[in-house]
Amino acid sequence: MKLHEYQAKEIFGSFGIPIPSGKVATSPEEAGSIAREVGKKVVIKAQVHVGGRGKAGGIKFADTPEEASEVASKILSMEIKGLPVKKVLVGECLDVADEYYLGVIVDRKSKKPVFMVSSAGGVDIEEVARETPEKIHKYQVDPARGLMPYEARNLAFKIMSDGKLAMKTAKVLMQLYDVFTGVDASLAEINPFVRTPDNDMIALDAKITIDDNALYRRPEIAKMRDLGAENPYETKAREMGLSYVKLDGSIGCIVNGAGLAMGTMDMVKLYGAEPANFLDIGGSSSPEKVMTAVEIILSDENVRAIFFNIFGGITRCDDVATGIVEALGKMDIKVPIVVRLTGTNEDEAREILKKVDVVSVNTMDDGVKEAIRLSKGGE
Amino acid sequence: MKLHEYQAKEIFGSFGIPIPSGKVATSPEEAGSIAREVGKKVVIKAQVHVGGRGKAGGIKFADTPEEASEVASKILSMEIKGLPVKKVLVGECLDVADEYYLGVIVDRKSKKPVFMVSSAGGVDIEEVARETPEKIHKYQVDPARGLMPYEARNLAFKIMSDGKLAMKTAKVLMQLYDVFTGVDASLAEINPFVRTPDNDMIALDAKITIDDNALYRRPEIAKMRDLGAENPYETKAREMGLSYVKLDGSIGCIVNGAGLAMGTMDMVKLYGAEPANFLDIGGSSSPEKVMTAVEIILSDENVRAIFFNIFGGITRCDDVATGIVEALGKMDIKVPIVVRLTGTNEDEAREILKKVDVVSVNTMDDGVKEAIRLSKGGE
Amino acid sequence: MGVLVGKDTKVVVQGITGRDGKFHSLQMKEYGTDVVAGVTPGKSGQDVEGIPVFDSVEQAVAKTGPNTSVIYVPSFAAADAMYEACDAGIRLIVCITEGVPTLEMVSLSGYLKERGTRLIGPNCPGIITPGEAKVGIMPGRIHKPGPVGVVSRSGTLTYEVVYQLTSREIGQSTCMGIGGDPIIGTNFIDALEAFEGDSQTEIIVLIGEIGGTDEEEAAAYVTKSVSKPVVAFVAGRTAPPGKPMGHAGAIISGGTGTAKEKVEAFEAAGIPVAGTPSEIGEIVEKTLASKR
Amino acid sequence: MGVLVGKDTKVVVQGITGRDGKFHSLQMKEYGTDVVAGVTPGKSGQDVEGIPVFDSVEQAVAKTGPNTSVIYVPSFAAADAMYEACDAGIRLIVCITEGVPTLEMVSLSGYLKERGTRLIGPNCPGIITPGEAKVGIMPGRIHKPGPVGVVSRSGTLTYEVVYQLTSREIGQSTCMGIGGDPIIGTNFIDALEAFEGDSQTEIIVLIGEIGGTDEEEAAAYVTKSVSKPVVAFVAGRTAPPGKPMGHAGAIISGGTGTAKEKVEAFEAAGIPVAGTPSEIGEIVEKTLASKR
Repeated sequence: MKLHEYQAKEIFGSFGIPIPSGKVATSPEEAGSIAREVGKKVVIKAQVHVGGRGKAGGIKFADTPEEASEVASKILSMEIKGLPVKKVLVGECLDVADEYYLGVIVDRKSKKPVFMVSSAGGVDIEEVARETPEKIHKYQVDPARGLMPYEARNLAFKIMSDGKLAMKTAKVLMQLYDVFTGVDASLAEINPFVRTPDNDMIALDAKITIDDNALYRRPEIAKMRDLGAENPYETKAREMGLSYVKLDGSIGCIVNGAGLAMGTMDMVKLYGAEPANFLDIGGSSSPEKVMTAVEIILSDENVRAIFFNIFGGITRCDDVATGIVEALGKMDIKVPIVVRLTGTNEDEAREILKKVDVVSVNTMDDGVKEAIRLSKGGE
Repeated sequence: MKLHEYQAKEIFGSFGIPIPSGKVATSPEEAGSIAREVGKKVVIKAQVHVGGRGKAGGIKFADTPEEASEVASKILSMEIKGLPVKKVLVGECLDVADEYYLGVIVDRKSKKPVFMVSSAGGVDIEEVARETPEKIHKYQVDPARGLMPYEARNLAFKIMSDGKLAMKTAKVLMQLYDVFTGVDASLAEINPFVRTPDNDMIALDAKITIDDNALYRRPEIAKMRDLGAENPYETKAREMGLSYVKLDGSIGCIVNGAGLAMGTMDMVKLYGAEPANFLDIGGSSSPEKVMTAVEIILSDENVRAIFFNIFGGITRCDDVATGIVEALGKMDIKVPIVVRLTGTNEDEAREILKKVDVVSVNTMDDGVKEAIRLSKGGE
Repeated sequence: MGVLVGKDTKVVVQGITGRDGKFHSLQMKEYGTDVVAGVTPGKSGQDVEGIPVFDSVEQAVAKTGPNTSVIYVPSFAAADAMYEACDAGIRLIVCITEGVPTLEMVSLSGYLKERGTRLIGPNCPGIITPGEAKVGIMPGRIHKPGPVGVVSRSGTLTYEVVYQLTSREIGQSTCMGIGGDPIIGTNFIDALEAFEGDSQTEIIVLIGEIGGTDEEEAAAYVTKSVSKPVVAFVAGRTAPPGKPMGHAGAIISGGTGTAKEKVEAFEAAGIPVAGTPSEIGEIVEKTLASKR
Repeated sequence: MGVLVGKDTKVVVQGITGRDGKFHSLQMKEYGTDVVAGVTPGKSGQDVEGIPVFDSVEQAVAKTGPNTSVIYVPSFAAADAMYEACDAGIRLIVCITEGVPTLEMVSLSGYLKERGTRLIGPNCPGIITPGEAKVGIMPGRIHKPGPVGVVSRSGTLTYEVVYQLTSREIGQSTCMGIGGDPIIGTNFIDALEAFEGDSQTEIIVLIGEIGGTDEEEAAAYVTKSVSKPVVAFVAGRTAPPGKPMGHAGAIISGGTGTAKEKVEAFEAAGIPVAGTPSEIGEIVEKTLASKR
């Protein structure tokens, strides 16, 4: 789960990391009054879960509270990469002398938390990694011990030589690691981490991604999920224990298992159409889950056909068939349905499906081809 | 630093360990009103830092608030092993079906936290250890990992067979370990940990000793020190960075270094007298520290002579000599002073001491003998 | 023969009295796996259709001598269960449970490694050596003994591939689901190493997906250290960046972890990459035929 | 020769720019110890009367090759300094700092042990091989090279004993203060083992005090594994129970850790126990004379 900048900064602040003063606003008036509180030039930043908001015009400055209101009004009416801006962060505008990058991630390869620090902050760190990798210093943390102060100091000295600044930076690195483990992050990043002309070291931006698996033990973080920023059907799917990602194609796919779901999407593409979604109904799929899955798929107006691809292991094919029958009974479904059911209780499932108007196929390949054919009117 | 039962129970409660309801009282009236709040039979327990308070009459029961007041009044006027009782814990009186022992200490030998659990609770655990050691189960904790739930369960199963009770006990063991590391304890103990007839598992008593070295990072615990329960001169010594323990003899000893201080005390005893105290003035001893040390020693009316035994390493003998001269100048000292100064700047020290009326000796043996002789009037 | 599990495997089931644990214990037993014990704290003395239940793995080991553990406990208890198995001397742990917090896996991984304990998973279907032992949740009947070693990050996609292999009368030495989480105990390289050393395995099928760089590292490892033919598949060519595809580990982030990169890495290592799951069967059949 | 430190010792001083660190660095150097570097983070480039200062032990090791660290940093920073020295490859650490939280020592002890790093202290005067190297805060001039190995839990009491030995013209091979805390890196047994293996050491003086059971274990170890004569002293015969005597570790609790128990253990092991510090000199002198 990604957090917004303002949420990440709240967390940073609560762990002692220096952040600019400021608050989040949902209206121009609120933005103006926050600017008044700040009492100096402010920066107004769109709070959306996409990169490149600066280039898209989502970050602007304002000298007065009135200007802050105006600017906020403009940003709050924007869409950035398809996402409407519903919140802006209004914060004190700082003079910047130097920009650094500080980040910590879970590294899949070493299976450890890995710090990355760079004196090339303020720009896309992946670009730095590609073009001037020597400017990024990586450091693996022993998770049993955590980051030791001496390790934080040594890291800081890699990107700056002034002793006092390095000590301040080392302290922030310790705090950043505390954030990382304290909220179960998979990424915690400060970019840029800036030095002001007064030699204060401040987190000018903040990014935290939370490990979804750990949300159950971080209820205060789980509450931060911005339901307004996601597709409502993705929310509904999550609540039902389904995993759903909307895409732009026309073939709705309902599959059990993430790998098979991706494999099905890929096959749709390979056979010349586009998948409308990723949808994994998971292992123990009750008829209710299947109902919800159909409902979610049908919410997408682009869908021209639905393909069920089920390999019954734990999932019982007859449960899925029952769900399909119920869905057809209760909903007014206008698109053709192609069903491939293999595995546990597949014979019972076939019997159940005889009652309704769906196309049964034996293989995944046949199913995809048939769904595409029917989506085009059946020629 | 030892905590009182009521303080340890507050900490236990804040970590989720079930404790009986109750509060601490400093007056009979307060005790009565707590008993009224509790609303049933109460137990009233003296809060003093000594063992065996039960046998000494420091634990009594009361059926009514009025009786609670009366009983509290009696206990609050007691002295237990020389310590006046200034506080009582008034707590709900529980029916007890079984008594267990749960404790965790820092084990010097394995250099690890070690749990000890026993089904023989409610009695002196050291007695159990001596007489029926097979009833105590010990378990070393890997400090890098902490106590795992499965380890807590296995420990609980060692002392009880009922699954549900063992699960409850395992949870308390986890919480007890959290207390232990969370307050930097060197000992955290529940004795007895009781089962009620309703199968609740409750910490009926609570004992926590804090690692003094860690108090700097546990300010909320450091505040719990009961200054009223210790000798005011021990408090003063601690505040000045001296280490002082009052004893019952007549020879005051002022020494640098704990080992040498003990060695000096032992020698006093060996030569037929009794030391009045342990007093370590530490390494870098300023004249002010020496002044304070003399003042503390003189507060003890039993002192008949003072012996300074200083081996100057870091400690400079001339600093100590200056302190002695200042003390003699400012205080009306009626007891003889014997001084042995060896090591760093001993010649300068000897020169300084020529001005005042003290007996200088060359060895520790001579000094002790001379101090004893003078303490008896010099025959 | 196969790898890691076989006729000598003796299984203890952690979480045996739960719904999934019970169902799959019986399924494993029915398949012929030697399920010697189950563990559910507080329920010792019971049995699950003849399988004795203990309070702890330590007890189960002392009384029944298992060498392998399979874990079906809830996610909050999974790390503890793995530590428990490891500390009781179990040297192969298969963790079916999904949703284990990543930082718990981070701490656990180093611990298990230091003690020489192999973990498969978490969030995986388990491992099966057809005809010998099944330790996990895969449908046993779609498997058949044979020469193909299968290793995969996903569950049902593996079933699909195995099903197609078996339909073509091509059996498997061992099929291993290594799990879809970012931090897993056994990765592709570990599996490749095991299959390379297994005399029954003649060809290896590697089923990857988007996210991370495990496939790229596997490709490099094959070039260097694997003499047997390898066939690959990568799921997620159509996945959008920034969205986890069901698995926490299946996510394209920061422009890396794409299917394209992985396919290119395999091709650069001379490993044929199937376009669809059904194509895997074809390639394996041809490769085996050309070898014989 | 002596043990642990000697002519080959190259010292890095952690906390060299502090008051104590600076003073004792110069004292060590004056004694003839090869102090090659100091560390104070943020102060690299400076020097302390010719001793170069670095930001980290890692840097100091790379530039000056020390093999021993001595630590004078404040108590809150001491554990970190020890981890730093260990991780930088230092295999002998002498921690003078007192007041290190016990649970930090608990975690650290296992870490150092796994990595084969020996720690002396914390809360100790350090170690000296007279005439060769002094790593710590003891007054150098009271020592003299010779045949007696001295190991002690306390500082000034050791000086007293050494002073008396030297006054009798009896020199020391190495004198080691192991510290007065409950958890220490090197205990009596470790020291006895080192002295037993040292050709210069002919007799060992062991200075114990109340608290814990280190003396009892040392006595048992002497019976089993030490061929050289040992003389013991135990401070604290008059100490009351329940009160730490200056050292956190010097406390009689739960009826154990008393001087009486320790003296009895030594006597049972045939180890003479001196009644006063001055008696130690006498016993050592007689024992050496009878050997020659």
